[in-house]
Amino acid sequence: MSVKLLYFAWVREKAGKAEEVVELPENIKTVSDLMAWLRSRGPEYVAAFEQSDVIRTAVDQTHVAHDTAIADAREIAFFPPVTGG
Amino acid sequence: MSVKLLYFAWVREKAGKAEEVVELPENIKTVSDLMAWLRSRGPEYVAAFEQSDVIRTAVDQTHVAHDTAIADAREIAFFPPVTGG
Amino acid sequence: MIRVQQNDFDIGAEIEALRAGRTDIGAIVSFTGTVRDTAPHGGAKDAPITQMTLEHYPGMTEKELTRIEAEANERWPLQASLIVHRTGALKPGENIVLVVTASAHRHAAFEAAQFLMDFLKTNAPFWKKEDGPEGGDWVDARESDDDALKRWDKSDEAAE
Amino acid sequence: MIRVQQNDFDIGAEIEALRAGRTDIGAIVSFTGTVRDTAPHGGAKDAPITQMTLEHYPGMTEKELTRIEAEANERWPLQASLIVHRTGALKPGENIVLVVTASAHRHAAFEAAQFLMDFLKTNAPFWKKEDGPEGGDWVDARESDDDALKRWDKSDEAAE
Repeated sequence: MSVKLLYFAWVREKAGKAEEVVELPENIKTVSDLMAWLRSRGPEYVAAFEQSDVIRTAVDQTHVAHDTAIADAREIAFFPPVTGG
Repeated sequence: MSVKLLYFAWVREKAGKAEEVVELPENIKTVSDLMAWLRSRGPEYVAAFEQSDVIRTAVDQTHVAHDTAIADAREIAFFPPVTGG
Repeated sequence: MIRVQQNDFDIGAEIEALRAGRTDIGAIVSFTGTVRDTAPHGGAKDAPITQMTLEHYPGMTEKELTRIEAEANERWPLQASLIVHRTGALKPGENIVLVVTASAHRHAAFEAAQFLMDFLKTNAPFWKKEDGPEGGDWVDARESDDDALKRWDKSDEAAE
Repeated sequence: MIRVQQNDFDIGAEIEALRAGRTDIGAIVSFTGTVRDTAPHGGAKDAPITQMTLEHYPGMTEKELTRIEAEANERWPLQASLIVHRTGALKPGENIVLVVTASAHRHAAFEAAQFLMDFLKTNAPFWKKEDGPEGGDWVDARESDDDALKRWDKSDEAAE
């Protein structure tokens, strides 16, 4: 499955990119799986996803929990807790 | 004792005047005494002070209760509950 | 700062004057009360109104507004505050009252603005008369305004 | 109505646009969030800031703000509402966010404005970076903002 990943704020800075399109292995079922897989891809991802419990996720622009299934997702975003307003 | 009386809103309309200066008899000690004395002065005052429990009073521009002593007051105002804002 | 005036006020200009040149403010809340074209006349029925007349007690009004504003500044860390209240004849849609509060934090600004309005509604000597097709009526004070005061009892005050 | 923009907004003009020609509004509340010149950096120390940069998630931001505004309009009888949020580089004293609510009654307008801010603070995908003499720091989310949400739990909601 091909999916677009977006990174914001310090997740973006640590990952060294704002977005990318990746081919997900079959065994990646949830947001947590995806974060673990990303950490395996290099030190910049280790740095970005080190504090994985702090990172928030949106699947197709909707906030989701880490145990959410990502089947059929087209766009998955990772970011720190929001600080607008 | 000479004191200035002020009337506002429907108290003013019923009393038929916005203000007057009166000489208070010696036996008028409290706001309640003053309202009773005013009612004795004519039908317009009876109309104005009929619902005396609804009427609010300020002595020298400070809200007071009806049992407040009015000794040394220079200005006493009678009005309905306020409705600004 | 407090002001009682017949003329209209400019909400944007008042806020700008309050904040001009300041960089210590984080939150500005404004409340504007306006004349509605209908009003509940002492019951469930809504009556159309064509004009509202605001009477007040010159001297005491300013004294009460000053007292209320001082109380708000004592309770919340405000960088600035403003109360402007109009008097005289007003048409539906026109401004009646403006309250502005500025603070470092939003909860203080919001709470202080609500406090100012709740106290103004129950303590400042203003009286509204509403004119409609069937004549004029003095507006009755509302119990809900007295109830609104209760949440500001010192003992109930939430820690900021 | 919601808007995300780099340009500044004019508080007075936004309020006027919202109320223009209307005589059914009784209460208008505005909240403006502004950039402060100091900020607590994850602790007690206040650090001077020279610039703030607002990053956001285009697309999702608009979706979240629309959702939050719809929720407020469902909970309170609002005649109008507005959320404007800026992005990009902002200096101390500049506007960040504007929320305006208009209702027949003041409690609804006040509560809806606070609700909008509380939900925006915790749900809308914006991130602040503060630049100071010692470099830039992403602002940490505050627990107090999460706490502020709790009072809007449906079960606790006070009757209007």
